[in-house]
Amino acid sequence: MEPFLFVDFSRCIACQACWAACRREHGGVSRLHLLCFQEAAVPLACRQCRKAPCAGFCPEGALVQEEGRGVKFLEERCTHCGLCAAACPFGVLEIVPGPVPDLSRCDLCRRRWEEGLMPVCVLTCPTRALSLDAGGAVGRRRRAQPAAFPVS
Amino acid sequence: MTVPELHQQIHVDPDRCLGCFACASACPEQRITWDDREGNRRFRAPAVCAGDCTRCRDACPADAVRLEPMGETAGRSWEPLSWSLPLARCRRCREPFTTQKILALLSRTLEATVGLSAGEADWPSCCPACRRDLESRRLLDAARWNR
Amino acid sequence: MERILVRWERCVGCRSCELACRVAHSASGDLFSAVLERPAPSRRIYVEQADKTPSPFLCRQCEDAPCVRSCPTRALAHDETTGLVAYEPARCIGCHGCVMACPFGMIQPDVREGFIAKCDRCKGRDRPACVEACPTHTLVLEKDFLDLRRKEAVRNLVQSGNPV
Amino acid sequence: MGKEGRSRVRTVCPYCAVGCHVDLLVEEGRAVGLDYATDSPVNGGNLCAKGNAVLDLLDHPDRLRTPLRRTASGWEAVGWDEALDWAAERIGTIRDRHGPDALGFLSSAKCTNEENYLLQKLARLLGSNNVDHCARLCHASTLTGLAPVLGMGAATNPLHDLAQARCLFLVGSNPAENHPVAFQWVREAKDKGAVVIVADPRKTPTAWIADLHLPVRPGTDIALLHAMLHVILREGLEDKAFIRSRTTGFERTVRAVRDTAPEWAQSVTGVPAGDILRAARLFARTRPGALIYCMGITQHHNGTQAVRACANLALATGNVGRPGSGLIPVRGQDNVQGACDMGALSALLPGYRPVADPQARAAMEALWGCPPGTIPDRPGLTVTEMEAEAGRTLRALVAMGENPAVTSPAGGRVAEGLERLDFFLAIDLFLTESARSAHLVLPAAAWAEKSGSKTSADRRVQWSPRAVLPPGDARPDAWIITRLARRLGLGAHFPCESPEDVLREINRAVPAYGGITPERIREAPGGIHWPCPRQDHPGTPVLFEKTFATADGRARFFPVSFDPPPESPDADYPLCLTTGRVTAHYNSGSMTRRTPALLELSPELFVEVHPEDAARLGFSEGSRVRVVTRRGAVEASAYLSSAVARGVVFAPFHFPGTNRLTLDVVDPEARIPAFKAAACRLEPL
Repeated sequence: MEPFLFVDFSRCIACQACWAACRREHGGVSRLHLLCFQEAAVPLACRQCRKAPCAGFCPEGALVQEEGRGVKFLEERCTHCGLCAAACPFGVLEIVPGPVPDLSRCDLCRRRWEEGLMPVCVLTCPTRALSLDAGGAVGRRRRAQPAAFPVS
Repeated sequence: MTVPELHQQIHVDPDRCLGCFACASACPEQRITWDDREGNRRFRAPAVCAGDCTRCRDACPADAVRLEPMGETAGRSWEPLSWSLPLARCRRCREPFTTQKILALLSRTLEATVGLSAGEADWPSCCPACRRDLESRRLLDAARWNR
Repeated sequence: MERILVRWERCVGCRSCELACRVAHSASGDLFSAVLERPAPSRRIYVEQADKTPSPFLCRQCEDAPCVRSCPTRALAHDETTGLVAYEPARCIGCHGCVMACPFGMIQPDVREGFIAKCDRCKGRDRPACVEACPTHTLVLEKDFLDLRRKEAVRNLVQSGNPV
Repeated sequence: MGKEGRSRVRTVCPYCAVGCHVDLLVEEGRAVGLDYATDSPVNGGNLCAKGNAVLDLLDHPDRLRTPLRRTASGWEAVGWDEALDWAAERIGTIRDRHGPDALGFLSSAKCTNEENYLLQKLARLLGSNNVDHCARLCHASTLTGLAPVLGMGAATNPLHDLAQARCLFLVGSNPAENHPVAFQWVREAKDKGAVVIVADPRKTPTAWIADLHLPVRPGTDIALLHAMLHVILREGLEDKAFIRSRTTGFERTVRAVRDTAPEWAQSVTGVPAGDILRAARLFARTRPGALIYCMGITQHHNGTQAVRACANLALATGNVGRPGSGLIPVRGQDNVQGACDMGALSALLPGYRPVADPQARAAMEALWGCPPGTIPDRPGLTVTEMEAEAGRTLRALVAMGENPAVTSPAGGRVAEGLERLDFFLAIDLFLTESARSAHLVLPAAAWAEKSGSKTSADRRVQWSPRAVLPPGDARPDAWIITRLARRLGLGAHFPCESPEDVLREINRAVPAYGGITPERIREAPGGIHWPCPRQDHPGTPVLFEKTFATADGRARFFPVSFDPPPESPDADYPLCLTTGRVTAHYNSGSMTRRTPALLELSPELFVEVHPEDAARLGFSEGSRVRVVTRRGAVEASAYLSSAVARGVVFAPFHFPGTNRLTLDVVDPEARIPAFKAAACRLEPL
């Protein structure tokens, strides 16, 4: 199954743990945005689109879909032109300004992943609002939740 | 005896330039600069550059940079290059966020790749912050069922 | 086009509908070849349990559909002729927004046609595979559902000794 | 173990009382990273925003690295010997001149059990019961409220037990923001179909998932609880068998709620009578049900009474002593339960034995090897009383990890009091707002820089081992207290300073900790729940399953009466100010306001105001306003939100200033200040 960060908005309690974890893991810049509203909050991060507009718009082919691992960023190809940020439909791919602008985008903690570890936001989230398991337990939980189940 | 320095003259075709900042990011001496002001993205670059570095040209996605080797500059003074492109404003917050050209290119790309015609979706003409806001509101709308 | 409705109380959890759905959405279209296909054919109907009560779940073809609202490229949209929520793979960027948006967990990531698997009410079939396969008539078409419910109500009244 | 030379040490998070495990990655005595303790039975690896930022506390540039003495020209770094000699000399002199009651000791819920035990022991061996800590400011009313009711003032069930509840009633409690990791069990219960009822003046993230939100006016919780009990009794929904077999005093309580109908409560609390009715029926019919309360109940002028009103409701519905039920005060600080257990309280010795009890005193004196009569028989001064007496009868104060200038009500007066002391010794990680008034500041080791046991909100005693070296010359508090005691001539009574040895002494001093030996607790992956009286005892996650800890083994109903808050909004001060926490910060903020990530989330003092109130007063989102009460005024940014009820202003207490506004009226029994309700007005700037 293609991995992506599944966000179950109804479970988010705006505790900011994912944001703080992401910021810590990635040198002081969180790649995940937490948008807080009066009665809800939404964590947003790269969705690892399968036909990603950012990848399609990158003139250098620096962003590619890697089978089973989400969108991979090939840093050596990047010219820091910023077109990918213009293409992202969700505004979650950003150019961090600086002498050499940097690309800030959730890569599902690829470095950890290579060691067999889950992304930090998934591990830290107390309410399981974040997971990588869209196909399995999350879908099952949603289908079986009382609101969806008119019996009983 | 001093060895004459190699120089190259920089030509930029403003019609080809998209207004991205690949050349500025690429220049190892950060001599190409840009800023967004008064509705335009304004670029500045030296007309002449010493050495044989071609990074700005190589980085340009639109082939807008041309480098022409030349001999000594013979002490002539060269006016720096400057060119500008109109910015696009976010349709929600009215803040400029990228150039109109980049947005037009994006629109054509989306049409070609997913058949999304101009105006069919609201996000392409919004800035990244508004795209996040729009997206989170779209999703919350769905989540209200779950509470 | 009629929706598929569910008479929850009749489900025995046999999962015939899941199997029929997989076969209907396989390349070959028959059970014996379908089980060998790779990637495995996807299902779009799910039998789940809450408090030991099984029930099938499938796309409700919502009028005010969260998945449609969440789609940034209009790959999911209401079909003007059928009124159902239709999926157009060519327009899909695979952003999984609909997967997250569906309150009932009826859209799942997939790799066969486009990037998601969602009930298409068996395009081109008069009676959807799950409805045909259901041995207890838990799954019925919208028109039949209303007829059956009315008849049940009358029968219940009669049996309770309170005829109208 | 991962990389070469890198070890992984499991520590207990230094922030709230959930007691989460945090794995530190350590190289050469320095923490180089943090990882999630996914196999932990406590938190399963989850951390909140603060937990994710703990590493910033170690090696923080602001950390105190050497003892500092205040001189006319500023701070002067001194060596440990000189600092301790001077401290001992000053404390000794003041004691000789003014008597032991001129000494005060502020212990800390941020320190380990061993350190709290040692500090209260030092105070008492010096002949003073003036030892207290910040539990006085958060859950003192839980102790006074529940002790006569249940025989014990602690959470009856473990936090993870909440997931088993069929109904959760959260009153004055906001775990989603204050204890996010504990909220997972609320969420889990809800996933299984539990009913969630939240009573809070604000629609907090906890209330987002509530089936029923009761926006109660600050300070009127007793009226709400009484009305619910009234409905339950009127409709016969109480658990009659439980009341008959396991409680006493029910009749008087029945009389107390005879006239507290929901219609009356509506006029007092502002909650619609129909919602009160629904809440009462839901809570009584859906069992087991857990009642979770926090500082929204305790921090009132009648906090003790409010706690008993909660207890009455839980007892009447039979929701005590069963899994998935219970009365659950969620403690704020990582070791506030333990600091109380250790007797860092002015009226109680270790194990909650009153100082007035001669047998209890004798037992301690025998254990400590000091002459009979050393421990005074009268309760000492509480935190608020010490602050009031500072510079008057109280001449010297030792504050270990406390920041009263920010945390105490009417804070301006407290800061003045600290300045008047003859000798003020602060032991802390940072030069806090309070420590700036000190004569001597001693640098302490932070949580991962020392070993020790801590007791989380649900009585779970856990061992947190030393993982890294302290910065500079900082030392564990236990080391500091022991050295100070030796210089005060008490060396014979302080034979040991290793946390393990001190815990062995605690095993003998506190019966509930009798079987919680260092050897056992170090090996127990999820700690041990007290009471655990013997080595072979498994610990007690759920209290009172068979009998209550009272003399007759039965729980006691206490009739409670409602009285309105001492300060109600009036013409001059038309709004009600209530205080609380935000998710990014922690208590006085001396730790979190020094953490860049958390400061980025919440950079400054703000007040949350209902948009209609703001419109009437003529200011908008982000405006600067002055918040004025009868005690003082502060400036803050306004944040408009309809999550807060009309007429209510919410301010977080993590920033210096908020507590200059709060009321210094205290609950008569618990001596806890009424932080949660004060009359205020807003002036746009």
